Amino acid sequence: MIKDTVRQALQDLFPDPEPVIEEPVVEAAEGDEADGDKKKPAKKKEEPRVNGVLERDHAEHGYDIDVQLEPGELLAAIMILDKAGFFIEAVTGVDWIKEDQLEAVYDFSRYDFDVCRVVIRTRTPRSNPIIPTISKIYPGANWHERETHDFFGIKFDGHPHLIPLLLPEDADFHPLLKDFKP
Amino acid sequence: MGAYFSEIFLGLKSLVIGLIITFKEFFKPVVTVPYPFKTIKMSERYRGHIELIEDEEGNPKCISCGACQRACPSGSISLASKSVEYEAMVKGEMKTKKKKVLTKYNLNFTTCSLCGQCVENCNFGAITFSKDYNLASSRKEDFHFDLLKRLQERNS
Amino acid sequence: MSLTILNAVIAVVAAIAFAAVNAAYLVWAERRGAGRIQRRPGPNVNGPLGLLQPPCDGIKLMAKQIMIPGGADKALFMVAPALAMAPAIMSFVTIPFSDTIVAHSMNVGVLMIFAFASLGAMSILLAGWGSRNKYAVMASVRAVSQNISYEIPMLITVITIVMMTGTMDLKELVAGQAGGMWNWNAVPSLASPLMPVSFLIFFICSLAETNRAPFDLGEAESELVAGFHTEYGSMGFGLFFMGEYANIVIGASLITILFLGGWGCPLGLFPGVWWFLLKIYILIFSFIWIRWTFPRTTIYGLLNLSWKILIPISLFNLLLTAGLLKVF
Amino acid sequence: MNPTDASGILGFFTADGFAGYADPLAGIVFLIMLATTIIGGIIACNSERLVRAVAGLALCFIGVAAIYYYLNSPFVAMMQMLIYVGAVCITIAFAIMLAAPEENKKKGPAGPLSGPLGLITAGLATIGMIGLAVNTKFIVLPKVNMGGVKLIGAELLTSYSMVFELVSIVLLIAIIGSLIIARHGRSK
Amino acid sequence: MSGPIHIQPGETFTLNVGPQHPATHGVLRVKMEMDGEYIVKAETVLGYIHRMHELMGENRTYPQVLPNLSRLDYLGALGYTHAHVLAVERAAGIEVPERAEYIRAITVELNRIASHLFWFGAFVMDLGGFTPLMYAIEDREYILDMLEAVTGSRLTYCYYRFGGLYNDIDDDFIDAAKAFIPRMRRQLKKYDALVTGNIIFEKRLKDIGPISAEMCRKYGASGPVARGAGIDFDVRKNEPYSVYSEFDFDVPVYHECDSLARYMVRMDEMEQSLRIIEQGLEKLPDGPIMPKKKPKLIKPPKGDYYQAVETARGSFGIRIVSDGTKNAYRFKLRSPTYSNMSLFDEACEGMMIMDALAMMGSLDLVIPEIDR
Amino acid sequence: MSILNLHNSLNTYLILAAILFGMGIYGLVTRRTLIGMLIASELILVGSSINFMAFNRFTAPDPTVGQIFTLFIMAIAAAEAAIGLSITIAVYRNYKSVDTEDIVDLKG
Repeated sequence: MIKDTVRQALQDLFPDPEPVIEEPVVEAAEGDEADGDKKKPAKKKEEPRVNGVLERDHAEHGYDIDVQLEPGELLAAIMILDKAGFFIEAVTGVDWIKEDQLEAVYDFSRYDFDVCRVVIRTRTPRSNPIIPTISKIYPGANWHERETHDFFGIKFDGHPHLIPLLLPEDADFHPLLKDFKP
Repeated sequence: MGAYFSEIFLGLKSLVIGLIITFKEFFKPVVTVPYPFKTIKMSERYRGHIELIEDEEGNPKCISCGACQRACPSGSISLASKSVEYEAMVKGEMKTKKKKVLTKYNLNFTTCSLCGQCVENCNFGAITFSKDYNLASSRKEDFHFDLLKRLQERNS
Repeated sequence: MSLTILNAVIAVVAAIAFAAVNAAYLVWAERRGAGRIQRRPGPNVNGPLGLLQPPCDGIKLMAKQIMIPGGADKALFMVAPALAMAPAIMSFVTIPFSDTIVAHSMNVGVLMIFAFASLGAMSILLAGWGSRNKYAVMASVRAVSQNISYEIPMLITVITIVMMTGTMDLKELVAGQAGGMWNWNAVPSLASPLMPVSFLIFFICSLAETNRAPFDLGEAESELVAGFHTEYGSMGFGLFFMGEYANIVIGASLITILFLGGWGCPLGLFPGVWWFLLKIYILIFSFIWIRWTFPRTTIYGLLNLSWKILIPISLFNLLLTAGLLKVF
Repeated sequence: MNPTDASGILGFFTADGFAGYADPLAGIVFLIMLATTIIGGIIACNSERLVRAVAGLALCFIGVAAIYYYLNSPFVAMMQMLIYVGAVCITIAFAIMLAAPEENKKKGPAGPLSGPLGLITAGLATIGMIGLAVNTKFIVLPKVNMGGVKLIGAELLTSYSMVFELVSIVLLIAIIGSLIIARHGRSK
Repeated sequence: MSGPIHIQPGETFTLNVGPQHPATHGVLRVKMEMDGEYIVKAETVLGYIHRMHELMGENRTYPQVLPNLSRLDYLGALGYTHAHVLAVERAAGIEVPERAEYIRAITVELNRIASHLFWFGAFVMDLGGFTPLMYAIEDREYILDMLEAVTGSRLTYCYYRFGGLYNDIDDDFIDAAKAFIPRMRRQLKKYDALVTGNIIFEKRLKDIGPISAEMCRKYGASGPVARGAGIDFDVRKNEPYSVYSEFDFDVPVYHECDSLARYMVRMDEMEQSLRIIEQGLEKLPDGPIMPKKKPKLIKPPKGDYYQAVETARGSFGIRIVSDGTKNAYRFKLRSPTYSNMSLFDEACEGMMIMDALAMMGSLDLVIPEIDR
Repeated sequence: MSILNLHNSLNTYLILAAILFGMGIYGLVTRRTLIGMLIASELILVGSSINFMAFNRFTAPDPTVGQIFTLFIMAIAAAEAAIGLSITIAVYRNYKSVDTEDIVDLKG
């Protein structure tokens, strides 16, 4: 199974050999509904996820392997996926404003019948978001990174042509940031 | 050399086949409908812009709960109401009750995306789709429909 | 003396009128024909069967403002449409519609038509260059290289015919084919068994020379917007348009004269101008039919067709005919 | 022109037009064509923009073709149109498009003979030749060109067959040579 | 006819194909550095109809986003709304009745045929043949009429709901669909004779616009573009969703990597879609079209959900990052044409402009979907 | 002689030929680009052709020799134009200019 080999290879990137246990999603969905907008002070403060490899249930989440790593390790992880014959689905970002972090999310999949969707996340501080570009390995990431730069302002270090793609040429705003005011 | 001539021959043949097909089509009847002169019947479920439904007395069924307004993705619906007091028989005695009466129901059709969420979210069956598709104007204001007025016009 | 002037005026006016009416109503016919092929009615609102559509279009074109793009070469921009229309009308002067209906018959009539056709290439080039538009320049270069490379097989085919009949006079060419369709040049004879192929080559070449689909690279609308007349509006465009349709009529007339016996009846009875008109309109219909059936060729596909297929075959036909003429 | 050629009910260039007496229409058209030729020539050698010069050249050639027609040589006239307008002018226009994008890059005299000096030189040459032409007595012979094409063909393939072949070879070499020169540098 | 050409500096010029150009199907702009008819370098400029659907997805509740998805791709709208409902159903854990799934599959496949038909016509029109477009539109009208009778709109459908459908199909629809299948097969034969067999058409596409499998992988191309490059990849088969595992259909794969291969893939796909519709109509179970128990407010639990579907243009994915509220925290749309188009810049280098535009047509672009 | 009868006089043609020839000379010395010179030389050729044709019409003992010579001139002119075009392009390739002043070094 490609899933296991890729997981193992990605696991090797982390010095800590023991796998991160998937933290169960806080079962607050039903409870919340009853209480409406009332805040629950009892809920423990959410910690950002620890870097590491997670195996996810495909039926529940739609992907199989979920990796979070430091921006510095990104290229190594992408190289592993490139060697394993993955194709790039998309690159996008998520603005975690509460944690003051921007997350870049890379989706990879395979043309094979051996389904394995890999999600790679990397986080960078909101004040100075810099992530190395992967467009040297996957030229298709060129547009995706430009789009992410448009929407989130994440700077992709080494990108050959980081100018607005979908937004106007002179756009200096990043609409998908949570503190964006049109 | 053989390939050269066979390519010419096969190419010509394929062209002739194409010509025969279009020639046959030449004598088939026209399938288009000359629109302004002839129109086709819209299907049963065609979703035009929304219309208010009236009750037996000719008043709008709408109780102005605002569910449609909240459900609308584009904020196209705006409604207003005033509460009136009326007397009704409840458990054998007359009581004054309050009820909301619709005073304004505007649809901004320029932003409406005809998704049907309003009709679906209406718990009282007070709005429906019209079969009106003949909408064209060069002015924006023509698409700010006052549905209450339309209802009254329909009734009169 | 004044009669000659009158005659000349009549001839020129008749040629212009014939060209203009044909151009206008061929547009209508093309749109109707395309409509039928595509299962739609085509223009049918103005007048019965939409017959008033061409005058309406003409009035609209004339009423429009003449726009000259900035940076364009004004003189060339204005001259080019006239240069496209004028030779087309001039060519009508020498075409014999019947034994007697001909403005000016001359002994090198075939050559004259080709000479004026070569002016058309010049007008396309000037229009493209004059309008200072990259699409127009590219299209004009394409159209001209196409015109030049299709003139060669066309002229070789004409030489074959001239060799067989021994004249370049259009009237004598027709007279040589009198007496029924078995005498036509398109029908293979002992001296020239490949004549149907020649006919096909000439037909293809006249499609290409008139810039008609599938050879309409000069105005390839999906690549070069509108080709060499991208920047033209109003009557400038109208003249190009009319020139194109006038060229179609000339091409059809030339095919009729060279291959289909001109004004002769297929059975050799009652020759007359009606046969000539019938033949050219059938040919024009096939032009329209072909246009609305096929996709466009590429520029290299087009040049390959000319240089690798049409020219060798027409040259072979020329040599074969020359040899067989010597034998028989 | 051969009188038998000029039939047809609308024939306006009657054979009389070339027979010697003044047909006003022929005269008027001749003057127009003369003007066309000269105006075309002036545009061709004076225009700043080379494309206009080529357009002027084409105009000039059309006029010259008409003049050949007046000289009872319709065949040569048509060849003039076909070759000069249809081929030479278009070739030159292509050369402009391919090689001279900046037309008005530099201004000023091109050489020692440019400007008024060039005008004087050319004017002197012209005046000299005109003088020569006007002052010479030419013996007009009765055997004149009647515009037949067959005669030209026969002569070309008999008396001048050697020249004909040589011209063919020159053309062939020109085509091959120009292909080689122009193709150099592009591998497609 | 593409190949290496030697360009001398200063001999190129810039050609602006678009934003208003007949071949760009809407509002796309390609800045081309040209050497005569050859393209030296191309740069695609996007965003002329960018509408920020992702931000709208964050600001609206899940049901309110429903109409947005059909605006992404006006030709194959149902496939996109299908992706959205599947994603939200996966996130919120909503069960879908089987009948609804079957109807979804049937309507999506009908919509796929409609989309391919329109592409077929527009593609041939890109190549200069106008008539096939009219024939294709005529056939497409049948599909649109059928879908209009069911969904209420002709182009931008808003038909699927979380957990089911807006309307049930009726017997008229089933009859019309059953009558449509043999008719469409006849028409496909006609198209083959009129267009596919045509020598001009073949010459224009054969060996034009090569896109190799490796290039597809590097750019993330999917759908017919990838299948034309010999990649056997179809989300319906590789990662079956909905009820596609119940159907017996083939994935057409061509190994020529050229524009003709991509054309053939789409033409064969129409045939396969007809097969799916046929089977779907046969197997169509009775039952409700909406689940009995459906949450009033859709609030998926916190987490990250991804759903990919095979639309007419390729693999379309939706990522929903939920924070447990009724709005999505992040709503990412992975559009297939965006990836397919991104390889155009590299692929068209050294091609002639007419070949490049033919190749652009073979990518099946729908610009609103690229710009989102 | 009437102005309308000019076309029957030999001198008209000779003067026209001289004018065209003079224009050609003028163009040749004033033009600074290769293409301009090519155009001017075509004018010179045409001027001489007119002379041949005029003499052929009015004075030649053989009614075809002038026409045939003109035809040869046309053929040569076509060849010249083709060669001129290719040389111009070759020069432009190497010098990025067709200005005669820029083309001064011998090595191509």
